[in-house]
Amino acid sequence: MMLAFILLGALAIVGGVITIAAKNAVHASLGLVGTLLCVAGLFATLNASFLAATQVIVYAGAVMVLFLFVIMLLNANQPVTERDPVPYVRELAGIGGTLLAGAFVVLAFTFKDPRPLAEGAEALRGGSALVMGETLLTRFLLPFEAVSILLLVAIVGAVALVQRPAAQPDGVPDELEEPVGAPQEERRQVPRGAAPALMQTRGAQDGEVRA
Amino acid sequence: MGVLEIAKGMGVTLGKLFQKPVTVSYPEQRATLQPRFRGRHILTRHPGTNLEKCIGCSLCAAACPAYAIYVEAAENDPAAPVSPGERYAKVYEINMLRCIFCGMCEEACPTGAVVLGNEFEMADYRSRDFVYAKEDMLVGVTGSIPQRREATRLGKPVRLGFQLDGGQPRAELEGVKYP
Amino acid sequence: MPDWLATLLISLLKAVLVVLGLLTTFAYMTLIERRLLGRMQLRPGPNRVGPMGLLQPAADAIKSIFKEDLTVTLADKLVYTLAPIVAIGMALTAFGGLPAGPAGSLFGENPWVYNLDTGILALLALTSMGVYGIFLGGWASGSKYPILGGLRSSAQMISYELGMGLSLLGLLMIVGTTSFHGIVGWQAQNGPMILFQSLGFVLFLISSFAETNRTPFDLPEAEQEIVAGYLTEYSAIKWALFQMAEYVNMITASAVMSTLFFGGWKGPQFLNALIPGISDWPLIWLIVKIAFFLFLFIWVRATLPRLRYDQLMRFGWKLVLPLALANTMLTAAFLAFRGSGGLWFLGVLSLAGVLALLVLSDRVRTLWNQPSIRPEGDIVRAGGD
Amino acid sequence: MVPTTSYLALSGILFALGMIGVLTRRTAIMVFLSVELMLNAANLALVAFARSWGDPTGQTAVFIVMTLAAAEVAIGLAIIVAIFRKRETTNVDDLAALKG
Repeated sequence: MMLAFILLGALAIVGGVITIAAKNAVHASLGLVGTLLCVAGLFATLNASFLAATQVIVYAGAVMVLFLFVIMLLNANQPVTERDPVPYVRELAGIGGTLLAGAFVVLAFTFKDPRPLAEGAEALRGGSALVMGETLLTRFLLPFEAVSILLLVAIVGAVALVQRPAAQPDGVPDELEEPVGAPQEERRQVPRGAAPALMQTRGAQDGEVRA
Repeated sequence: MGVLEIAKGMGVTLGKLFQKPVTVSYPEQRATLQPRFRGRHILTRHPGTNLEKCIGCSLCAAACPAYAIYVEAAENDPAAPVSPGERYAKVYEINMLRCIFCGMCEEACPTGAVVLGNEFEMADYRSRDFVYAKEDMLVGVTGSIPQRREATRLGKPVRLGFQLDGGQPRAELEGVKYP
Repeated sequence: MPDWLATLLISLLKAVLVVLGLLTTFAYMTLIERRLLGRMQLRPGPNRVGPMGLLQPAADAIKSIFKEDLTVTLADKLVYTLAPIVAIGMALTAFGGLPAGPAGSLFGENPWVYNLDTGILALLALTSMGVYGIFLGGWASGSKYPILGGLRSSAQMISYELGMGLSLLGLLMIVGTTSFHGIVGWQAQNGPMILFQSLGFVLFLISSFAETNRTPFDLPEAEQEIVAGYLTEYSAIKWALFQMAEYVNMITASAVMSTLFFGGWKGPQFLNALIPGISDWPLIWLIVKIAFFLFLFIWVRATLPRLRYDQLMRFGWKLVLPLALANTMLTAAFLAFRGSGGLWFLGVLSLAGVLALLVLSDRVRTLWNQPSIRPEGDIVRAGGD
Repeated sequence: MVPTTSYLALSGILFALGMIGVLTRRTAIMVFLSVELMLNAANLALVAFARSWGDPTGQTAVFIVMTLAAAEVAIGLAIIVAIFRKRETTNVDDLAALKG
């Protein structure tokens, strides 16, 4: 048990570091996938087998695939290289993060289990779908329904957001109309975050990674 | 019903599973060639006199879109003529690697001397072995260069890997017999 | 030898045996598939290597191992190597949880590698991880056609995973457990699940064709459109690993269908009258059922043409997903209001649903056959569906 | 049995990592990824508490968080795609049009 925790925990942290440090967005996403899988494993060690499976199916299997899909679709996998407008943001974030982590660890060690762990684990009955369902449909019925409505709204919203604009009634093509808040000059600049063409800049970016 | 059509299609494929295949295991069994098939050229002879029909006019070489034919003509010896005309083909070569088997030579030939036959098994190792000379193409020569070489090595008659649909070669292939 | 070590060793041995079995099946599946396809197309099929072509898989294996392993210059080396390993690893792991016989029936050991209470959920989780192999392989190849294949496959997998999971919900509600043993045990008592969940089975069958990238849903490797999709830049052993993953996924899908809907490792009970205990023999019944579904996969491949990509998406979202939801609702409503009635009425309802679908298939087809009408002058932009 | 405190400490470290990511990453997608990391850290803590108290409430909360995350990702990525179509960038520094 302890061995599994140390292994999974270390891998999770490594994955997290890759997520925030990798230059290539796809590598970062893969790091996060690793972290998610390790967290799923940790769930399994915490008597939450249903959650472990759901974590893999929903997070690693669907959410992260969606992320990667968008990254590949927009070809947004190369990092922004120009100077950051906020000075010393990396250093400040690093210090802040370390302080936060330290604070959390100190806080964590002040926690005392209210009852013996074995007893608590016993009460969870393995965290199977049955246990989850009982709680979800009795004490948490209202949040459950709210979440279902939220999901519906999310689906409708996502469809509405990415729908292509309908033809303009005056016959002016969309291309000629000025986008709100984006002057023409700015649009003509070389895009900074991502390349417009699907595969245009792969070569340059790969060279960067190797160098 | 859309699904009915799918079911019908599935039924067809399942039925074909239990049918005899229409193709054959070629080198062991003989492939059946259709009458329209065009393979290696054959230089025919006049049936009565046994003289070569080719008179060395080079019209086939001129008509050849792939420049695969080379003809060198010579005067006939009146005492022992090779062909009935004044001249005959002293050298008649076709490079089978260039030939596209289009049949233009057959159409251009004024005497019907060069005809596309049915043999197709000409695969060989060296490119120079693909240049077929007169003695490789005259009526009566069975098999391609590699096939005849193999037959001599084994001491067996040449075995052709095909049979004709209907059994008989076309009429213009005078005197050609496939075993 | 301590007890836990013996258990571990036996589990390892079983895992190795399962892997060997799966890989052998894969090797001969390629031969059987080519032979059957050949016969269905009225030709004999591969018969050169060995008697009746039986050594063809060995020849293929030797060739793919000793071929030069090319790596494209633009490829992302690490991910490019990792992708086929992920694909085959997930495919092989998924199979181990399926029981092939009653406990202790295989020389005193259990005929499964691992047994989880979350059985079917864990299997869905593992297969959903299998997408990464194809997807990352497509991206890491660093050229156009693979990335198109990768994008296609990820969109397709996500779309059909939904229908696949939802089509199982009715079954899980009836049985009340997610472990394979529970499901097989329930079916041994009440009859195979296909009797009560025929609609769910039809949807699951369709989704598993899509999930395993088989015709008519093999869009990620549609050679007429995108060369070979995600496989374009792969060669030698990596290519073979991807092929292996596809076939192992097929075998797993067949095994899951047999286990969930056709009684799993249990044979038909009436045969017990002939030979006592025959329906409890391990391995045999599962293998027979898997073989049937594998034949179905090949048969469909020989018959049906490929869908167009927009048709595929519409089919998944407008037909499979709503029907799976409807099946869930139907089962839930039935279970809630049935009182003391038997389950057979649910079976009749489900069958009626399937029949209605068949009869109305021409109407239903228009849902996904025709592209939705867009206003004129609409601009096609980068980043489509 | 691994003590709850270890899980909590791990969760804190992951959360801090996610926070560093949110602060330093400069494309919208990567910020999103880091937020996912933070959500997962919180989930881990919740599941650890659930075991500690022997109460499935914590696990149920995690389930709801997962659903929320899925909805959030669907909407967030749709927004990113929509923005990319208009502006051809996902760099958050450039997307300051709504700044006061």
